[in-house]
Amino acid sequence: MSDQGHEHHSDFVPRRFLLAEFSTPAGLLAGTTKMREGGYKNLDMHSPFPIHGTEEALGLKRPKIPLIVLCGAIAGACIAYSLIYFCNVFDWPLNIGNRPPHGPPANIPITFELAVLLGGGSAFMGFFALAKLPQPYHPIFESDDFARASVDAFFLSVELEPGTDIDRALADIRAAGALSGEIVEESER
Amino acid sequence: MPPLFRPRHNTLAQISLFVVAAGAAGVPLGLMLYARTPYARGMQNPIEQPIQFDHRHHTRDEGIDCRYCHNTVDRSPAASVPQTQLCLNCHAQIWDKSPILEPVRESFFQNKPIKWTRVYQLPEFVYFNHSIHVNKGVGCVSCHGRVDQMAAVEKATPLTMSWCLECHRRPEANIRPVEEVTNMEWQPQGDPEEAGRAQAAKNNVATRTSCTTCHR
Amino acid sequence: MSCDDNHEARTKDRAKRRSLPIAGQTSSPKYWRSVEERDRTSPVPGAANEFAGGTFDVAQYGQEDGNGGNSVSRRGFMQVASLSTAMAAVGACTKPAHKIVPFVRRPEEVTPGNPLHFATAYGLDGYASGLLVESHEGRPTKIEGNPAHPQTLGATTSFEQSLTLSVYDDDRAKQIRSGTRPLAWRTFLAETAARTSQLGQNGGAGLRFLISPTTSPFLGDLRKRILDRFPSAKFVSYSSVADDGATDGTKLAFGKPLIARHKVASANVIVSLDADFLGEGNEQTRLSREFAARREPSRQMNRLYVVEPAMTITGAMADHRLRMPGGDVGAFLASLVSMMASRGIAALAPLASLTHGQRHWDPKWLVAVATDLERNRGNSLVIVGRRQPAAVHALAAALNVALGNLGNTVEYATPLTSDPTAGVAPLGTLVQEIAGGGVDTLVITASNPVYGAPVDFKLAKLLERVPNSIYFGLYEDETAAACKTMIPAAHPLESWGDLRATDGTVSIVQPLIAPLWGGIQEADVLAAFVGEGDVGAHALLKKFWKTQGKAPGDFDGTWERWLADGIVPGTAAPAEAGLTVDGQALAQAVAPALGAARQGMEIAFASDPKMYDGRFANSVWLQELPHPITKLTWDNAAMVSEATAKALNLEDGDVVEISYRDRRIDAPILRVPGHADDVVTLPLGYGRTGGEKVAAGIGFNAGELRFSDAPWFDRGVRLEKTERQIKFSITQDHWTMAPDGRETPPPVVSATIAEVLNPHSKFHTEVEDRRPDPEHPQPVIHKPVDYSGQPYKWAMAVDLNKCTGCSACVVACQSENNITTVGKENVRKGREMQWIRIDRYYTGSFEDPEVVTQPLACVHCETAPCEYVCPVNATVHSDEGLNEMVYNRCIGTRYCSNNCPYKVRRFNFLNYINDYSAARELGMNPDVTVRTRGIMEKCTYCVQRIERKRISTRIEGRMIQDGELLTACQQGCPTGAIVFGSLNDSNSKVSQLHADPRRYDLLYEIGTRPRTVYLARVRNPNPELGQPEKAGGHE
Amino acid sequence: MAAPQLDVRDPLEPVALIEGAAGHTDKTINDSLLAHVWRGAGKGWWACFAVALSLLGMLVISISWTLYKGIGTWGNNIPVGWAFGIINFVWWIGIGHAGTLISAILLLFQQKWRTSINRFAEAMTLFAVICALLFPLIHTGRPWFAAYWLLPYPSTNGIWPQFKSPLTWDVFAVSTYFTISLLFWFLGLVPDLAALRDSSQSKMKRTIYGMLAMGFRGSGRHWAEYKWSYVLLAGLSTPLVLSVHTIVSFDFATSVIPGWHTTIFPPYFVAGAVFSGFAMVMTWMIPARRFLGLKHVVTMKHLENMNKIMLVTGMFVSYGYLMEHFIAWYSGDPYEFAQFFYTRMRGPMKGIYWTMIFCNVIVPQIFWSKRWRTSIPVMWFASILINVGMWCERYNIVITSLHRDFIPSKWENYMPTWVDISLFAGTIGLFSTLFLLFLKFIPAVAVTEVKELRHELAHDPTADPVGETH
Repeated sequence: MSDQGHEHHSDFVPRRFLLAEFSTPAGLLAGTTKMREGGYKNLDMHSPFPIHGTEEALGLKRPKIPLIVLCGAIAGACIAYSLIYFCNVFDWPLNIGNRPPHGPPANIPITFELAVLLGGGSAFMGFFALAKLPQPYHPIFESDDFARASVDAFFLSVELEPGTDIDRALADIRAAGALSGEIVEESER
Repeated sequence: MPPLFRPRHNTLAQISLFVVAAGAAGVPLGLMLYARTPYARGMQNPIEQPIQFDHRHHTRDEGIDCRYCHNTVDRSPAASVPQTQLCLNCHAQIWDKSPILEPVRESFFQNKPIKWTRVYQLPEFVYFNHSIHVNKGVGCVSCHGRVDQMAAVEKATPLTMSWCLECHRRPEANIRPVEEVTNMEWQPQGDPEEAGRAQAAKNNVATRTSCTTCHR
Repeated sequence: MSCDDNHEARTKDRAKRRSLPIAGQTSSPKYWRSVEERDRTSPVPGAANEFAGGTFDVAQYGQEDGNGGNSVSRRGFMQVASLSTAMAAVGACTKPAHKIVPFVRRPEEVTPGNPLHFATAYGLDGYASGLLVESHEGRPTKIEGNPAHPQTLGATTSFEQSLTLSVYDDDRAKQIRSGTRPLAWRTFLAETAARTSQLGQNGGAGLRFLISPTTSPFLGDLRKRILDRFPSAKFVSYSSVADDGATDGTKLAFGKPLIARHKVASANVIVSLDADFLGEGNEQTRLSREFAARREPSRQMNRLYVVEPAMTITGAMADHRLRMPGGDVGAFLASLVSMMASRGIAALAPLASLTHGQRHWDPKWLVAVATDLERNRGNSLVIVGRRQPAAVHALAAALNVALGNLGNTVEYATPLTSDPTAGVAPLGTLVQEIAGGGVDTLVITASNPVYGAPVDFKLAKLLERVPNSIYFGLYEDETAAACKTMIPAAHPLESWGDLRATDGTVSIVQPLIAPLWGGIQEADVLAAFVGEGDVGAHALLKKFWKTQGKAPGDFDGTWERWLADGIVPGTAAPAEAGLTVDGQALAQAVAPALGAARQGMEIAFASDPKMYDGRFANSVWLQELPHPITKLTWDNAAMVSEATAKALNLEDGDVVEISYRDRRIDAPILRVPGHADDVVTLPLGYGRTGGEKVAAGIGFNAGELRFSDAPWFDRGVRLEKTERQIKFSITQDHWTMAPDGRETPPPVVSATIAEVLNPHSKFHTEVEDRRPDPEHPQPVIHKPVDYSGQPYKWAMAVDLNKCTGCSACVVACQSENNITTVGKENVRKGREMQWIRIDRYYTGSFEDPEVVTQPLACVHCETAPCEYVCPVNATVHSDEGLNEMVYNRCIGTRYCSNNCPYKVRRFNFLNYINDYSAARELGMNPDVTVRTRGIMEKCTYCVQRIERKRISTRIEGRMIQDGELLTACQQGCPTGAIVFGSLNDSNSKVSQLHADPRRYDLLYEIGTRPRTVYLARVRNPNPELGQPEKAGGHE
Repeated sequence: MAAPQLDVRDPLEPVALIEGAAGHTDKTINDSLLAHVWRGAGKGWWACFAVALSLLGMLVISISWTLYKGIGTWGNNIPVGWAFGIINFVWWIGIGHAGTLISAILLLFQQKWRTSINRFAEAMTLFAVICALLFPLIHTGRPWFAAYWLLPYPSTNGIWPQFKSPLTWDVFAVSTYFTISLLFWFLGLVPDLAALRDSSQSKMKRTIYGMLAMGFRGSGRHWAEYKWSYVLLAGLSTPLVLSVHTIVSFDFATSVIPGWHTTIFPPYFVAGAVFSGFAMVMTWMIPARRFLGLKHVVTMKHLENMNKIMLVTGMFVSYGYLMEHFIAWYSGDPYEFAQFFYTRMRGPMKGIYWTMIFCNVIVPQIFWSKRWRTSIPVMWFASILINVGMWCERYNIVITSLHRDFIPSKWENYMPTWVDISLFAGTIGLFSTLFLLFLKFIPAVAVTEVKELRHELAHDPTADPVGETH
């Protein structure tokens, strides 16, 4: 993916992005696919809402979130049950109104709750971790138009490897159906 | 129009996230650790008394048994600080002019008790009973430390409930022959585990962890 | 003003005191557990008193006598001495200047942390109750009965239990004063000396003493010496609830004033005529024990008939109860007597004609009683209450004699009080003397006569005519206000003296603590008049007994044994022998007294089971104690029957104007089941206007309507409904076991003796369904924990057949366990704190109900519902099956209480102990944590006693024997209805009771497996009278 | 469970979930839905806010007084150990449930009509749970300990919480519920915060919203993970919401008290919760859509659907009542029988009982009629009545059951004090305050989701509804 933004090398080489607006989600999808087939790497789409077919257009792998959540939930359940067991059975079993120290039915609620808590927590954390957010600064914010990306505009961004032919890239993106195209450059600080 | 945030803000954001997370985890942890420090438990802190009474001198040098002064320790919940008269049993003859002992004489003749400072303070809802412990062979040293080496007595043990429970769950470690309870140097013969268990059986030790054993 | 307000008042003037800490969150104890701690806590006035007290007084009185304070006044000495006394108890060091001798049968060294027990005695109306007082480091903390004492037999009344509260009462009078001028004791002595020498010139003609009736030989001797010095001086005894009727009655019957000594133990049939012999009087504790002993369900079970106007404790125990106005009781007895006469009892023949006109009671009843008495000649007993006039007592005496009960169930003996009578008559003469201006110096040691005396005596006004009126009392009460000079009395637990039990046995009264507020002892006051005021009661007392020849040889040794035992052997007084009744004379004497009663509604006065005659009015324990019958707290009420209330269209709490003769007072109405119609009963002892902060403004003063010619009852009272309404603080709003008509199992099982003795009766199936059955155990999910491996398996059994509901256990528990009081408002809200709740249920008709009382505290369920709902393990089970409540762990969710089917848990909704005076804290039991706000509490089976005993026995290397460990309620109970012990000991009393055929478990059906079980109530009705009909309950 | 029933019809029906969709563009939707955030607070808002704040003041005062004096300042006693505190707790938690139900369960069932109300409902959940959370703590006798003794931390006294107690379960359930709802809500909010950031005018607003938006840039790679984590959170919230009120109901169901000790509580509590929750949404939504100009996205269709849900859940609740009474009779347990047929129906608190029956059993029946189901005033008053009824239900369960249980000698009546009442009023104040702030600073409707919905609704996905903007 496309951001080492916060790594500062002594000799700073700004990252450059090709940013192009498309008129419709459909157009954006088509354009993206075209560019990707045209051999461009590090593409990304920007839209005010999720668009069907994004994954295919960008050629993404299966999302990792579900697995993370599963692990979180299982961890939660295990922690809860073993905690209860440790406290009321192992460390200090007490005679609570003639009930046995280890009463599985009584442990269900908390086990379940903690599974949900850690599962949900990891779903949330997981997303921000994978998206590397919070990231208040990103080079494409340098573009003034980009503000509309969260309102009603559909952008395609391509991180250009050093030494890419800018004009050709611009030409390609117009060919891919973009309304406009511009180059944005990362600033040092 | 330049973007709202600059690259440095990314670092800032991440650092602040880390700080919050660390704080959330660290503060409770820190408190739990603090609660277990000798400082929080008021240990290792010699207490100054109205009279410079030196346990080293009386017990080690003179070899006076603890129970000569703390004479109710084996028949009452309270070990009891000796009454002034007891001091004068000896100090009517020895050091009877010593200025250090002036407060003792004053206390005796004016019938005013000497106000000693507490060293071992249990909360009022804890009902510790010296007599049963002494009679079952728990040595003074087990809770009070080497008083015979303290110029001014200090708290030697944390007195937390979990500390009490340790012994109430595994008493063998602290059981000795009843006649040795006041002996500061006593060590079990042979394997302490074995010896302890045997001794506990011999003293008919039956520790309890029911709440009302201590809380009423 | 409710007691809450008082509390505020009190907290204000104690602003400087540190506010009490949250239990468990402080390192500063509110009580001493040892000398060290005590030293740390003394800025506490009590402690200060004991330490600084002496020297302080020396200084003060030094000024007084101008000797610059180097001369130690007697009082100063007293307190210096008391200091060393306290030190003695504390440090086990110096010999106490005043000897305090440990009880012989409790050989315990004087040891800090270990309580001591001292024998002493207390006399409510002059006759001794032998007590054992538990003392922690010199502070009396708990009252028990002295088992060796013939009157208490080890039990107590709620009055006696409350002594450990009153001794620390901050409201007590603290300063000798003449008008507003503070006096030093020796100044008072000087002035008295001067005055007495004047008085001496005319033989003390103007010198009068108004004292409480007392049996004290020592005070009697002082009195003699005073009279020797002042031949024309006079002593008058007065008590507003005196037994004059009885003594006058015996005078009528036998020609000389005598007192009856009852022995219900040997009575098969008891006819109680307006006599609450289980609830009041000098014999109540012993009679309760004897009576209960005969309630064991067997053919020997006794039968109790009660005839009374208002429901009393005794009435509640009755097998048959007949309600009638107090004024008609005499007529009833007369009819009974004549019926007996008609059945050929020769001795009664002369009285046959007495039979009385009106007969509004069921004739069957009379016949039944007569037959029963006849059947049980020699083993029957007729008891008449103190409220009845002489004539009735005389007839009863005649009847007892005629039935041959004399010597078996009752005997008569010379009164032991220095004056045979202490009622209206003697006071009347004194009043006339005062009115005549003949009294110069009046010394009042009687308890608050200005409040208690009949209104027509106008005592308060009269006292203005006495140039030198001296009141000796515990409080700045009504009488103190009316007298010139006030001398703060030392509390019974602060005094030396002696008293005699009803059988004459002498007990030495010894102080448990030096007077906290510098009170003076009665002996010292009297001694002042023979110029020995500064000798000291202790010295005088010993001197007196030295001369009594009871201790040949080593007097000091014997003296100490007396103190230790609590009784002086060989002092019992024999009963009168060969008593006969002259029927003719008697008939003439009593006939007029039994003349037709006047018409109109009856006004009746009754001594209160909580306030007595008002002298306990400042005890928060007793104020908040639910009335044994009405369950009313913090109030008294004009009690009427349902019918009467209906007729006057009155509801509970309606304030009525009661007008009688020329006087009227306002009082709230309370309907009481079983109350006689056309009678309004007014309990005495309330509406106090003295300086006592707690008592102030509680209830109304019935004494306002009490005239010298009708001290107990009279006809012709009128009730006018007013607009006002008051809300009572009643702890039990409902009367029956199914107030709304639901069909749930009754909490109390009761049956007749016939049903119990018949193994096939439905009674047996009923109780069997309500207790574990080894053959068919209750279905359980979890295997019951096995406690048989434990050294003990604590359990309790309560015999409902013995419980009279007297409530001594409630106060005993309160005293033992530092249970707080909450005040009127909070009781009304339902937040009372007493761990023991004595549930009172009525069955049968409202007019003639049967009453059952059921003491209910935590029953220590084995499958305790309270435990599994506590989120923090604050209430759990002990290894021996106690349901433990860990105060310091409790966060106060109150879930445990919600889930307690018995509702026996109590919660500190507010920080009630904030309001404690510093002194009251001295009376706390140091073995029990003082609970602060937000903590749940409940009966612990007196676990502090269990653990003490366990430790001492384990040190001795033995097991706790059955019966050597008593819970506070068990020890206080006069009837022995409560039994506690270990079920692992199959021979223990409690094990046997758990196996008793009458045993049943409360709420057995919900499977809580309680450790406290109940034994069904049994009645012994007369078959000839049949069963009172079981009508539906009343709400 | 409620959702499946309503799943049956709606998708088949032509739905006007956005009125005049054709006339709208992403831009207009964006602006119209954010408008109320930019618009300065009007008089109406300030008026409401003032009222809310004063109620909040009462809350602060009564809580301080309670902490200073103790629980004795409440009307509680023995036997009524729990009263207003727990009633309010259960009531608020119940109200919270509608939010989760709408946002999570309807999402899983692909109920498109949810989009316009879910943000609103989720906010309500959060604030309701905050109000609820107050009570378990302050109703304890010693809150300063309750605050941490309930947690399993290694203390120096070596003692742990008691995990068999439903109260301990509550601690975990309610805190989990709050946390998850908060995360779920915030996650849904992030794209809108980005939109706010990008359409705000002042630097300060941009900075604040920018920080909250965390630099979200609508990246396709992000959306890919985002959708999953959002759906999974929804998937977890669904059983969570059911479990929470189940566990709350265990506080009563696991006890021995007649009227508490019953197995029907979990389902009937959950149904009741949704019932009251939707009523509360309704009570707030009706004025909100009017005064915030949301009528075009919160249409009659939405309101009608919610009324249907109230009808269904109302029937659930009524069934619950029916079963309670039937079992009380059928089980032959005399205490149970007495509880329902004497104490509740005829006891001193029968007024509350019959109010409950009226509001919860009779009132919802009006929604059988299409006319009333679609009449704004009718449904608004009905929703308020239902809120009242559900509060009365909890009064019946908590207080009426306690005040007369097994042994008649310790029956007591209950009388609330001013503290009790101002605590309840105060939480309403707290709720309103938070809600008004929410309406002021955060889009009341999930803008992003509405935009997405608009595109999905466009019949031909290839067509270009916004073409003419260029």
